[in-house]
Parts: sequence; structure tokens; C-alpha cells
Amino acid sequence: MPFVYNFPFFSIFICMISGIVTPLLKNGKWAYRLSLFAAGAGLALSGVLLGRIGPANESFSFMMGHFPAPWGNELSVGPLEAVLATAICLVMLMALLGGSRDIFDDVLPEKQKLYFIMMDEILAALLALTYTNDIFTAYVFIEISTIAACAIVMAKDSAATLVSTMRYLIMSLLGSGLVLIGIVLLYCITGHLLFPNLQQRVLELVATGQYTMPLTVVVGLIVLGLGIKSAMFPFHLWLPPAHGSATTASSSVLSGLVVKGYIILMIRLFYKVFTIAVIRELRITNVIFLFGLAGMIVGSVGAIKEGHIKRMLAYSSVAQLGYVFMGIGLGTDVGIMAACFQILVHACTKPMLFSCASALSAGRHHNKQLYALRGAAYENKLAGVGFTVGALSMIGIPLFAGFAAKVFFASATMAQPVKMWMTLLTLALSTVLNALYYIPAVAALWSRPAEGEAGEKQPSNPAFAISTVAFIAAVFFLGICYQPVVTLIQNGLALL
Amino acid sequence: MSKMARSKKEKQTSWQRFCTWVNGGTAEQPLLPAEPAKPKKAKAAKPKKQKAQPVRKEWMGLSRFEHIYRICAVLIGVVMVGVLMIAVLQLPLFGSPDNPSVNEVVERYVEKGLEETGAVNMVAGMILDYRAFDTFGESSVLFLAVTCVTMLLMRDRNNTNKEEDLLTAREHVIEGYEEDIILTKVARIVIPCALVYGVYVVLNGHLSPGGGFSGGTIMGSALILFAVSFGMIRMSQFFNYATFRKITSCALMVYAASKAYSFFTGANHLESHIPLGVPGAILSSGLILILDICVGIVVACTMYGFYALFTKGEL
Amino acid sequence: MRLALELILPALLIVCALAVTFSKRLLVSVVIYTSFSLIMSVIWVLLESPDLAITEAAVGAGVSGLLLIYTLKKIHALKGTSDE
Amino acid sequence: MEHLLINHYETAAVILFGIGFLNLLLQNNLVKKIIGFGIMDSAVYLFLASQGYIAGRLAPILVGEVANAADYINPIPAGLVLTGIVVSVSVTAFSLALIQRLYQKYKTVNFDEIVLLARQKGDE
Repeated sequence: MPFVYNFPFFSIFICMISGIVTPLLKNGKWAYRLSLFAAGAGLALSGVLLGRIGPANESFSFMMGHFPAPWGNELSVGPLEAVLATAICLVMLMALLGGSRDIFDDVLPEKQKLYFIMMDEILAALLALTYTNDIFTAYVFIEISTIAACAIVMAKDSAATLVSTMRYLIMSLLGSGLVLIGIVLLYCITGHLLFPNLQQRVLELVATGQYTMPLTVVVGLIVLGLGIKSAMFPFHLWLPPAHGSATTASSSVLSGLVVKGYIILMIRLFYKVFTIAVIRELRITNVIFLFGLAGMIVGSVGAIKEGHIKRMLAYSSVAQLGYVFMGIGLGTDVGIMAACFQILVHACTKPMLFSCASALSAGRHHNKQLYALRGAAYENKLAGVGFTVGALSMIGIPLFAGFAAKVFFASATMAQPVKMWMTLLTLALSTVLNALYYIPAVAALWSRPAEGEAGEKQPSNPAFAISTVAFIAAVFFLGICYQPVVTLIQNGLALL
Repeated sequence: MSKMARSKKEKQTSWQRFCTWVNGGTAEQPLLPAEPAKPKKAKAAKPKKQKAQPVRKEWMGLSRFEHIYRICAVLIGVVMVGVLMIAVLQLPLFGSPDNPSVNEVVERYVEKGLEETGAVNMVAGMILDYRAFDTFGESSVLFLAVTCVTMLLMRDRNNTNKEEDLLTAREHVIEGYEEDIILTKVARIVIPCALVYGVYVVLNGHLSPGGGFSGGTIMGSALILFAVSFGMIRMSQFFNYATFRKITSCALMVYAASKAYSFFTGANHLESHIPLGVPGAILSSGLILILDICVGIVVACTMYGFYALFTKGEL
Repeated sequence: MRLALELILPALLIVCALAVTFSKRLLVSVVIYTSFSLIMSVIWVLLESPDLAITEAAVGAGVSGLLLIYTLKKIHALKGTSDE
Repeated sequence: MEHLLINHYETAAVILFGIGFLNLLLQNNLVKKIIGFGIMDSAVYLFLASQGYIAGRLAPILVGEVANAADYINPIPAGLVLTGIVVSVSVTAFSLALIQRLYQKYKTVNFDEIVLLARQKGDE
């Protein structure tokens, strides 16, 4: 076995061990450095892995222990997982860099170390959710990411974050309860926990017509549970307060990565356990499709009504997640490819928007109401440019990443006439709605401030500059040279 | 803003309002003129109430929404129970030996378990060797939980006030002088027994029911009993936050290192060189014993940590 | 005997769960929840899972109950007052 | 109906799951919400463990030298439940700590009141 195959395992363990070691460090600064190191190491390892298995288009499974598939744990890695893992580590690294100043301002000095433990464990959990080949391991890591995600919301320790954490926690617990009973039912009718064996048994069950009802219930419960945790439309109400009130790095990581982790798991379950044909047959995709469409509209409308810039961005996340669910709901390879691409696009854009928004508000005494931010872009040009690029990408202007994603969604619907006109109409409507809140926000940022409104100029922040430049580069990369990424995703989906 | 200006503002044409909006709005007109400045509450989709209105009105608004919400929730719950019932109707029968979960996986766990893991207790062999990655995740969950509780309840300037400080100080003083004689006498007998029993359960995890988690909880409860009967001050003489951090982190490090070793050797098809020992002896079954001890230590510290943070807000 | 137990214990669980739901005082809920865990640990013995029985007795009835009671103390719901 | 009676543990588990779920969703009192979560999780574990039980077989602890798969019950559910119980107790501790902090801030554990108070203070 080539040594490179160990890298997924190394990246997960490096993150978990850095989390464990962190309490022994001297202070928050060192914990921050260790977290950066863990994310950087993860990035390097995933990058090398991607460089190796991407072009060769190979996939493998990695035994966690001395026992082969149905007995021991396994990781399974293919091009799709490698791409996603690389993106996750990159976004985590950049979110930490971009939000570093706010972390040290918002979190009490004696608790900063603990905050970085949560970040490390979230990264480990996300990587594990991306790589795992075992449904119960997936459940355990879902719980890890739930607890850690709630912890990074409440780390700011203000009244607002505590209330929104409680709401988030309750919804997450409902979600994990549903996922757990789904997994238990699935185990009862199949007797396996590893994806390949599960798939084999599920196909047998479908072929013989045995346990059809429990199987449908299982798929429904798992989709419902993961949907609640990733803010699918009717269950999205917890997201804006949680993402809007947390500290910058938390908002970036939560909306850029954590909600995506569950969606990635859902896609992998659809392919590796239930198979997409069975899912289509059970008509679950149609439900997801409708919820996705509704989410696109409801999220945008919520964002239009919002005057608080971070909550506006959070509502926009609901809308963008609606796109992802719509892509999954199409139930075709091209649809899911578009959904994966959208995951990458949103993971690169939203953290940048969050960190730029809070950098802009830093000069205005952290007042995040939009009216208080008029002209703020002149005080921090880089943040202004970053916000503008992110906003244009979210609206879907050509050359920006969001545009490519929308084109993929549009072209993915061509085969299904009924879904096609629904999708195209909603896409058009949602683009208009997106423009309705992003354009005024950008215009406000770049309009000349009135007398007495201008804030003080902020000292330069190299960490923030690095992260914003990297995110801008990523947005343009995904918007212009998307072909290699798309090829990787397509190959990865074919190999799942 | 004066009353005149305000009334003038209200008379703006829609074009003017649009211009203000494009310019980023004002404090009175945040984004869309027609919309309220504050967001609608996420949970309650009720119309925004003015702050000046009495609380009573808010309650009524909430309860109306709550009414609909409750009916929906009950419906969802009942439907879900119904659907699950129907699923249960089709499930394999209780206690039957030929239900689908009894397959080659179970066969190997039972028949080869002793030979491959060295554990007489197959559950221990399964969770600490065959499927050890889950269990490592589980210990991390515990570690995360105690970290979160520390984050929330460890005393700092956000979660303390003078009143409570005084109360705590008084309790400390009382603790120092008054020892409940019945409690302390009983504790002197019970604590050693509980500790020994906890250690026994941990060390026999691979031979008999129990293991790191339950044994650790028993040891933790012995620690809690000590703190209850002799006071936190006596406890903190040998167990404070620094020791807590060091012990849990080191135990988890040992856990992670031994698991990493076994995963690495397993995946690369290397010999693991860990003797399994004689089945049934205490010193057997390779890494399982070490892992059990680590888990036991972590759990004991964690349980005591929960108690200390919940009562006093410090370790 | 065994069959009777097997039918009575799950019924008791449901009764406990309902009692937790509808009891007016938080302390009562917590105590009933603790007994719920104890019944559960008897069921684990019936289901031939001694590992679970020990763990449930130590955790569900022990530590969870302890944490709940201390929380009640902190939120001043212990002194004979109804929580409503 | 008879099927439900034979699978009485599963039936009870489903009812308990419903009760716990509704408690988690509907109770205004946060402590009861958390107890509801505990009930919901226990119900799932009961379901899982009862599916692993096989009538007339022994607990999965080896007796004697040679193991025969036909003598012992399925050890997998027990292992999974063990993991699950640890996860539940962790989550319970975390939520209870959060409840304490919310009480410190708002002097109530009724979630609706907390939300209203937070809105009045302009916290959210």
C-alpha cells in the first residue's frame, strides 16, 4: 500500500490530537498557532493526496485497525473526498486567519484555549464525516461536530449567543435523535454498519421487496435529521440567530463548513448506501427538491428584511443551502455534481463575506447594522473589495464563482421538463432577490459617509489580508478555471 | 430628529425612499422602507410588536403562534410514531435467532473474538478493538463536553456577580468549620470501597461486564463523595484544575497514541507486536487493558469535573 | 414470571415518561427520570446486556441525576416551590 | 397487533421515542426539554438492544474455552448502545450547564420567556 494512502487517517488524527494537547499549552496564542498548524497540516496532506489520486482517478478504502471490511472500521477515499477535504482544510485555515483578531477580542483570555480545542475537533469531525465508510462512526462524529459547533457559537458569551446556542442545541438534538433512530432501524433490517455491505444488503432488500416500508422510513428519518442539522427549508429558523450572533471565525466556520459536513454525509449516504436509483424510486428526491426551492426564496426574503449585516449573510446562507438541496433533489449525477460545486463555492465565499463584514464594522464600534456601515469600505479597502467580490459571486455575475454554479444548476435540469421550468423560474427569482439585498449593501459600503459618520481607520492586519486575498483568488479560480474541479467532482461521484 | 423632520420623512415619495435605500438607508429606514428595522423573530412568525406595548400583548401574540406550533408539532410527533409503528410491524420478530442482524459479522466477533483481541468480554473486544475508531470518537465527545462545561461555568467576569460570590464565600467558610459527622464517618468507609470497586471494574473490563466507562464513573462518584463530605478545599489540595488538565490530556494522549499505532500497523499490514497474553488473566488482551485504564481515568476526572463545575464553578 | 416482567417493565417506562412530562414540579420530574433509568437498567439485565446495566445504573441513575439535581439547586427550583 | 405484542420492547421504544421527541419539541421548561432528550435517546437504545437479543442465549461474555456463535447474543448492539450512552450523558451535561447560564442571565428556565426577554432587551 502506498504511503500516501495513510494521509486521510493522519489528517484526522493530527486534528484530534492537537485538540487533546491544547489544554496543556500556555495561552490562547499558542493554541491558535497549534490550530493553524493542524489546519495547515491537514491542507498539505489532503493536497498531496489530491495531487496523487486526482489525476490517477483512483479510490481506495483504508482499514482502521487490523480487521477488514465488515468487521473493522474503514475510511474510503476517492477524488471527491479529497477535493472536499482540501477545501475544508483551506477554508478552516483562512477562517481562523481572517477572524483571529475578533476571537482574541470576543473570547475571554482564560477561555481562548478552549475555543481552539473546539475548532480542532470540528475540523477533525468534518474530515471524518467526509472520509468515513461506517455509518455509526458517522453518527459519533455528527455528535462531535454538534457539540463543538454549539460551543463555538456560545464562546462569545453574550446574552444573545447563549439564547441562540440553546435554540441551535435543541434543533441539533432533534436532528441527531432522528438520525440515530434511522441508523438503528437500518442496522436492524440489514445487520451491517459499513457502507459497502449496507449497499449490498439494501440492493438485495429492494430486489426481493422485503422490508420496503422500514427502508423508506429509514431514508426519510436520516434525510429529515440531517436536513434539520443543515438548515433545510422548514427547519432553517435556528440558523440566522446562531450564525449572526457568534464571533466572526465561528460564523465563517459554521456557515462555510459545519452545515456542509452534514450535506456531504447525506450525498455520500445516497451514493454509497442507498444508491441514487433507490432514492429516486422512493421519491425522497422530490421532497428535497421542493424544500430546496422554497429555501432559496424564503432565505432571500428573510435577508431582504434584515438590517443587521451578519444576520443578512446568515439568511443568505439559508438561500444558498436551498440551491444545494435543489441540486440533490434533482436526483441525477449532474444535479448532485452541481450541488457539490455549489458547496465549494459557498464554502469559499461566505466565510470571506463574514470576515470582511466584521472587519468593516470594526471601525464603527462593531455596530453591524447596515446603516452604520455607510462608507466603511473606504476605511478598510481590502475588506470592501472582499465583500464586493463575495456579494457579486453570490448574486451570480459572470466570471465569479456563483455564476458557474448557477449555470451548472440550470444545465443539470435539462433532462427533466417539469423540474426544469420550476428550477429556472426559481433560479431567476432568487437571483433577483439576491441582487436586491447584496447590491444595496455594497452600494452603502461604497457611498461617501455623511459628516460625523466616518469611523477611524483600522490598523493593517496581515492575517486578515492573507485570508481575504486567498478567498478572492479561490472565488475567481472557481469562477473561471472551474473545469478541473468539475472533472474531479464528476470522477469522484462516478467512483463513490 | 425633530418632529418636523420625521413627518417630512414620512411624506417622502417612493422615488426618494428608493434613493435613500440605495444609499444604504438611514437609522430610521434601514433597508426597505416598508420593513421594520428589527428582524422578525425567527421562531415566532408573528408581526413585530412595538417595544412600548405592554408585555401582556407580547404574550398573547406568542401564545397564538404557540397554539398553531403546538398542534403542528403534536401532529408531526403522532405521525412519526405511527410511521415507526408500521415499520416495527414489518421488523423481524423479537428474540428470533434468524433476524438479519445475526450474520457473519457477529459470528466472527463471537467465535474469533478471544483469539484476535484476547478479550473474554466480547463487547469490550468489539468496542475497543474491532470498532475502536468509534470509541475514540466517543471519548473525544466526553472531552469536548467537559471542555464546554468549563467554558460555560468556570468562573470568569461574565458569569459571576457579587451576590453569588458572597454566598459562595459563606458556604466555603461553613464547609471549613462544620463537618457533618455522620457524613464524614460513612464517607471514610464508603470512599475506599467505591474506589477499589471502580478500579476492579476498570481492570476487569475485558473479562467481565463493565470497563472503562462504568468503572470510571464509579471512581468519579467516589471523588464526588469525598468533595461532598470533606469539602472542595480539601479536595483541591491534591486535585485542582491544572492536575485535571494534565491527567485528562495525558490519558487521552496515551489513548490516541496507542490507537494510532494499531490503526497504522493494521492498515499497512504490519505486525503489531503487542502480546495478547493468556486469556482470562488480568494482564491480557493487549491494548484493551491500557485503553480501559485511560478511559477510566478520563471518565473519573470528567465526572468529578462536571460535579465541581456545576456546584462551585471551579475545579 | 419473566414474561410478566418483560411486559410490565416497558409499561412502567411509558408511565414514567408520561409522569415526567406532566408533573408540575421539576424535582418530581427529575426523581421520576432517575427511576426511569433504574427500570432501564433492569431491562438491560433482562436483555442479557450486563455491560449496559452497569453503565446505565452508574450514569443514568447516578451522574445524570446528580447533575440534574445540582442544576435545580442553581436555578432555585428545589425549595418546595412549584416551578410554574 | 400480535406482532406489536411480540415486539413489545420495540413498541414501547417507539412510544417512548414519541414522548421524548414531543417533550424536546414542546416543553417550555428547558430542564424538562433535556429530560425529554434523555428519554428519546434511551428509547432508541432500547430499540437497538432489543433487536440484538436472541431468546435463550447468553450474554456476550465467554464461558469456557471454545466460543460457539449459536450460544451468545449479538454483541454489536450492546457496544453501540454503550457508545451512545456516553454521548447522551455528555450532551446532557453540556445542556444543563447552558441552562444554568441562561438562568443567571434571565432568572427563568422557561424558554419562551427567555426568548421574549432577550427580544425586549434587544439581545437577539
